[in-house]
Amino acid sequence: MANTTASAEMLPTESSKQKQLKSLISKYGIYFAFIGLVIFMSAMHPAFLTVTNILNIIRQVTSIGLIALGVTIIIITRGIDLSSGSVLALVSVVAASLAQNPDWHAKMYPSLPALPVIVPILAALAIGSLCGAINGAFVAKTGIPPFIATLGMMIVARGAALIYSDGRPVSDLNDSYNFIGQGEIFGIPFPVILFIIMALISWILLNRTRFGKYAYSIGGNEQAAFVSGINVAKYKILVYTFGGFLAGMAGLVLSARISSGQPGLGNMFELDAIAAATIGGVSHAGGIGTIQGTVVGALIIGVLNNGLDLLNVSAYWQQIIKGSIIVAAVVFDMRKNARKN
Amino acid sequence: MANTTASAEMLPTESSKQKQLKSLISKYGIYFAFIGLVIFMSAMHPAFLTVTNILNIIRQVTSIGLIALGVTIIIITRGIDLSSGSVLALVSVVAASLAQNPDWHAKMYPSLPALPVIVPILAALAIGSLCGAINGAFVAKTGIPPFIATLGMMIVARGAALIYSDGRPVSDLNDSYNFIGQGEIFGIPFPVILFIIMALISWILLNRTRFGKYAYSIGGNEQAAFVSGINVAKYKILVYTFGGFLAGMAGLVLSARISSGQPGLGNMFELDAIAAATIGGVSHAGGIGTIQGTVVGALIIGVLNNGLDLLNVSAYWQQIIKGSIIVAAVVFDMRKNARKN
Amino acid sequence: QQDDGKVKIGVSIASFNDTFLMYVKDAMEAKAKELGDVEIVYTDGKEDVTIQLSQVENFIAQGMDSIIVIPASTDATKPITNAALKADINLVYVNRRPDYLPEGSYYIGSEERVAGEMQARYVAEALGGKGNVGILMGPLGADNTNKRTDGVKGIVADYPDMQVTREQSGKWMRDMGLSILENWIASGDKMDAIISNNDDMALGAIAALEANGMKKDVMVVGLDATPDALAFMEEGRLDATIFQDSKGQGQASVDTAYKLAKKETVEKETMVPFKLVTPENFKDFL
Amino acid sequence: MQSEVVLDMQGISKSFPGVKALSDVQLTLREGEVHALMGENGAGKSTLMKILFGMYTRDCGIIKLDGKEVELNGTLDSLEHGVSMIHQELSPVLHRSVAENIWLGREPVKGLLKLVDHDKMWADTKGLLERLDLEIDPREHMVSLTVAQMQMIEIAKAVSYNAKIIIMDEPSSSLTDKEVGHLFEIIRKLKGQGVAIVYISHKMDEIFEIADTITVFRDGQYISSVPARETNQSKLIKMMVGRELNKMFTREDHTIGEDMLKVEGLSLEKRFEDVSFDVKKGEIFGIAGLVGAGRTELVETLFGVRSKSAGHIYIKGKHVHIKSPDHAKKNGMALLTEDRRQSGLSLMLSVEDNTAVANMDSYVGGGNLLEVARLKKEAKEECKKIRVKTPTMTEPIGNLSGGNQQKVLLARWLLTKPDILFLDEPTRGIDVGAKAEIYKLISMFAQEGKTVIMVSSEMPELLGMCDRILVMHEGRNKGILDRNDASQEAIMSLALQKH
Ligand SMILES: Nc1ncnc2c1ncn2[C@@H]1O[C@H](COP(=O)(O)OP(=O)(O)OP(=O)(O)O)[C@@H](O)[C@H]1O
Ligand SMILES: Nc1ncnc2c1ncn2[C@@H]1O[C@H](COP(=O)(O)OP(=O)(O)OP(=O)(O)O)[C@@H](O)[C@H]1O
Ligand SMILES: [Mg+2]
Ligand SMILES: [Mg+2]
Repeated sequence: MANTTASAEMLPTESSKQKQLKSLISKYGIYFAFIGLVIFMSAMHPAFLTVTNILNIIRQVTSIGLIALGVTIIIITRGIDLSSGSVLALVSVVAASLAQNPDWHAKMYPSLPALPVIVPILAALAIGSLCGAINGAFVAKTGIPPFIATLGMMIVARGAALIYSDGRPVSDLNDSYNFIGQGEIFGIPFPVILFIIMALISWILLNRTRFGKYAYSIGGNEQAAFVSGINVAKYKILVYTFGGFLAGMAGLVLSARISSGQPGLGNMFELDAIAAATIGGVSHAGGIGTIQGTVVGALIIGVLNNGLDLLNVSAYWQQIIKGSIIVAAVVFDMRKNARKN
Repeated sequence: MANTTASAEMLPTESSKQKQLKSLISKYGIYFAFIGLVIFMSAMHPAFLTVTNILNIIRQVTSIGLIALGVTIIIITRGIDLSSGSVLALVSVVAASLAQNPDWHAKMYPSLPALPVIVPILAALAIGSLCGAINGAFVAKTGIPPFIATLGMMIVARGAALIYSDGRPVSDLNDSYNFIGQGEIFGIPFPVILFIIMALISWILLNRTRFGKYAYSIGGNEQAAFVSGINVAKYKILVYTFGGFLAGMAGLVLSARISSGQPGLGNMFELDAIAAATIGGVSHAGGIGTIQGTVVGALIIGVLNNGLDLLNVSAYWQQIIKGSIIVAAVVFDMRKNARKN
Repeated sequence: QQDDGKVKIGVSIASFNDTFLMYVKDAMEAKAKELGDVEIVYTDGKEDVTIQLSQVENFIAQGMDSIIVIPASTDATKPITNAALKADINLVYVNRRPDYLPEGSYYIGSEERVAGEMQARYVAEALGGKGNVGILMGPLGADNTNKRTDGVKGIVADYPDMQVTREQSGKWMRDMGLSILENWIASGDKMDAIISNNDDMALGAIAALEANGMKKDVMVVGLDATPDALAFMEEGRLDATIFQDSKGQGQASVDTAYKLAKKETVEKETMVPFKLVTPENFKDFL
Repeated sequence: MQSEVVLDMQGISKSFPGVKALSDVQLTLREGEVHALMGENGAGKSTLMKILFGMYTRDCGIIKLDGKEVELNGTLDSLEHGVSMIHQELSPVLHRSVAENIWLGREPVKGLLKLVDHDKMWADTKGLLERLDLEIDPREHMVSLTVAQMQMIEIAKAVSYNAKIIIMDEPSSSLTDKEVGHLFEIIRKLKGQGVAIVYISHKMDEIFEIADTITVFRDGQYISSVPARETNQSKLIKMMVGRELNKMFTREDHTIGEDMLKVEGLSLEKRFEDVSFDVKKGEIFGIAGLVGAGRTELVETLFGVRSKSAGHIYIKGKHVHIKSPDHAKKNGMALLTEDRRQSGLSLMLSVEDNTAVANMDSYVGGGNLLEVARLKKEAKEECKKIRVKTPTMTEPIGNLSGGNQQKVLLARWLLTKPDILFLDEPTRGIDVGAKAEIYKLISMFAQEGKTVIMVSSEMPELLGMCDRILVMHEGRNKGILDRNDASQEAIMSLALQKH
């Protein structure tokens, strides 16, 4: 049997140092693009590469980053989720209404006693997951395009957020709730810790569990996955549920960060999150994508937002620069596939 | 060979009238959904099915409809265009700046003489087409996902619109320009006529020209198109250029309709346009879709916006209802494919 | 007038995501209840004047007696105005004054620019006419963003030692105000005052300043006097805001539209002025 | 006298990352000859043809057409030089009509606006299909055709270019004998017109029937070219495999045990009706029939891919209700599907993941995490066992040659250690060496007391391997032949038997 592997090794490989470097760059294109961006920003502004600012960037990117983690897995299954920003908003108002200080004059439920912080947290995660599960059920059971199912949820969840809050912010939240968005542990902001933990969990889910292998397989070839004995519908629902769960967590973090639930929150976050995943190399044709890529994609967006603010680039020009750099980063990354033909 | 086809005929076929009706409904599901919606709205409000109101609906849906025509062809090639709303805005401010009345106090180019209306029209269509061509070039030549290429254009074109207009509306446009958006020919609003003409042209392009055949085959199986000697890159660029052209036209119509070019115009129009196409049966997996479907999809969105306003449904609830109906319409339409497996 | 004898009014509001406008809507609802024989339809313009034009067309198709519009853009109201006038329906603009206001159309509200000027004047006086100002703007290209920002810049230009060093759009959102301020603070640039186009972004700015222990060095001025903002002021965290009389505007608009429908005569323009709210007088606005 | 040389390729090399697919190979083609290109899976046959068709650019070497050196950048170049190709792994544009697929890229146009002339297109297609004796409606969408019909359309398309050279990369792999005969008629006609044909196939009998010259590649290298008359099967195999292959069909003695699978009156609406049979432990059970006989649907229904409309299934005497492949798997079944592209491979995923996907349940360890190391090890071992040729286990499976892809799919199912293994056209596109290995594996599998049910259109394979053969015709069971009674004639007479 030895000859099988031998045959592979036997084949002449081009192993000059240069080739190796080239293939390294092309394989990790987006990481190099990210490092290039960081070097550029540091050169342009001394405050960029300080601990405070780095924590700023990660903290600011947490909500989009959390959403992007879920969306990565969803896109890997060949889906899409447009509803995350709206789900975030819905979660933020509901959770906030359960975490208001009792003496606040505009309290949503005046008679509600002060609840332990676990109540709004569980409510948030449950609502997020439920919205995700509904997305998943529609996609899996009716076969409608994920674009439409989640577009529907995007509109409906935003409407629900507005109705629930009557279009008003739900403010003055208690301190233990605020900790989720503003607290620190050993000097590291709690949202940052949360994001790192969730990124790790997502990585493990995707690479070390059946769930992840099935996600890849469904995205790679759904028919084949089905014939291989995968309960495609079940796993699709789970994937969207996880996406909703993360959107819910993002809603929690963001509302705690500003100490207020708002029905207009998270507008267009889904686009930024999808962009982060796509920059990170997730393929919309399904079956391809990594968590580490998405994290870098989110950081690129975060660095751009932060760096352009630091450099005091005019708001109008920021858009042009941001749009161009996102495209440029992906073009740079793409060259790894350019050799294909 | 005879037995191959014969074998299918041999098997008992269920050809009762009922079955035929069923297959008719499932084949034209979305058209029935549309008719159902119209009947429902007419029953609910007497003003719905009046000539004025029907013209209202079509006029209101023109911009999204025009964009949706282009996006249909783009999605058929397995692409996407997120930039249309922003391109519309850019076009609107540039065209408007060339069509301002000379005596307007906030004239953008005070020394510019009154130009013939053809100048802003050509400028609009040229800029729209150029943006589309750039999208297409990035997609075709660098191989980056259309999502990213057009997301970049979405951000950049919006920025360019803001910079060009300094964030201000460009107003008080001359009457011949306004005619594009407000004029009537034999009592039919000019935008409606324009939309019908463009829909016809798009239909011919898609069904009666090589351009259309190639669009379908590139989306259906790009490899097959390539090996059949089709210049895939060229046709992709053309497809996106046509999409940009239509977005430019939408910018023209919309700015003429409100007699003002505005950098914030067309926000999220791309989503509505993509939704219209998707409702109309365009498949994001490429290769499938029709212009007539998209027109009906756009009308469904128009009827919803108009009808829910007519029925005095609260704005918040409108969102919930609209989102649900969009999903329901597509679920209903989907059943035609349910038999597949 | 409809068969049931009620006055039918269609209202198109620039955005349901704008907290202030929601209070205007509240006041409209209250007034309608008070009048009794009024039926009002509210629609959300989603910050898009073309959507509002569609809504007005729909109102005309429905045979409304009067139409109230809070326009998303004051520059593009001509088709709306013309459509309503052509259909012989009473038209009342609220809160944002269009330039085109011909016979038969009415206005209730104030001048946006003035609010920005009040903010800047207050800051200039408090800082002794010198210092660096950062402006948090609403969505780029939006009408009230432009007018309020213009107002601020106009006043700052009057003081040679004062300058606008930074400006950025926070799209009305509190979380964006917070992030922008974090970045500005990280840059290390000296900043003396933040003037925000609305309250929510100002409250976000305050959170960032407090987290960095800089609140005492930088004054923050908002606009709208929302309950949240007033609460911040009560706690001594917000320096000033501008009160726009949502109640006054809302009530006056329905009142005017109602009277027009009843063929009574009304003022062509009713000004409801802005008021500066500071820790000294905020209790009047709670 | 030998006819003119129309194509001369010399010193062609081509590398892919990690793989040297071709090194210094040559191919000479003469007018009016059928030139068979032979070699094991991954030998580089398709790669050379893709170079000739302008799909790949060669690393070095020269290509002469009609004596003139040419550069072929893109398929359009090749088409214009009179080369057309039937692709091995290329599906058509499914949701377009037959005519549109055939004329893709050269639709007839008319008028000033250059609108597509549909009438001419339909008529031309009709003419073309009639000339080739194909009874297919030009307006039919490709999706609604059977695999075999699609393949005949691909052939028709390649012919319609009126090319001087037609490359046929495994054109017969999804055809049954009847269509193959038909294809050969077409080839002979073309030959008469002076067209040169490169014919790639793993089916020996076809090669000796149709080829004039045979060129053999091994591991990306040119071995030799010989006139077909001057060689024979075993010499050829030796050239391809590099060693003697003593026997094709291995049938270790296996003892037939008690009942494994019993099927009673199974039906699927519109596809097949009232099929009954039973299979014992240790048995290799064949299913024969013409294209469209419903064999694929039968095994798919047994495996839960489709839901039966009537009938009962018993496994080891126990009545089972199989609702999905998931279910079937849990009942110890496995199914190697007929169309590996559509229902087998995830092209962008690695060889490893493609191998392990059906067996994930068994790698779930503590904390619900996968035992990744064991997964990698077992997947690798299984691939080794059936000699999958791949640079690494993490290579995207789309980069493997067709035969190797098929082997990975077999590995996928063997890894699940099933009791009942359904094989639908298991050796389609597999080279002789590998075929023999697969037969050996099947035989060993049966020897362990497991059951194999094999659908095949290759008669020798059924006759060589199976204990019993069920013959289907138009969705009905026409009889079960015992090994001793089975012969090509016996099967055909049942398969063609009218009611
Ligand atoms: N696009 C590609 N990228 C990387 N490797 C490739 C690619 N195409 C082919 N190869 C490799 O090149 C070698 C030759 O493949 P090729 O498809 O030419 O074999 P073949 O002789 O046609 O085999 P088969 O009989 O199985 O079709 C194989 O090792 C294959 O894995
Ligand atoms: N998706 C489908 N839609 C409609 N008819 C189908 C479909 N799949 C198969 N058929 C029909 O079912 C019958 C049997 O199918 P199929 O050709 O797969 O049988 P088979 O015996 O497995 O033949 P093959 O040798 O091609 O595998 C044929 O008449 C075919 O046309
Ligand atoms: Mg091959
Ligand atoms: Mg079959």
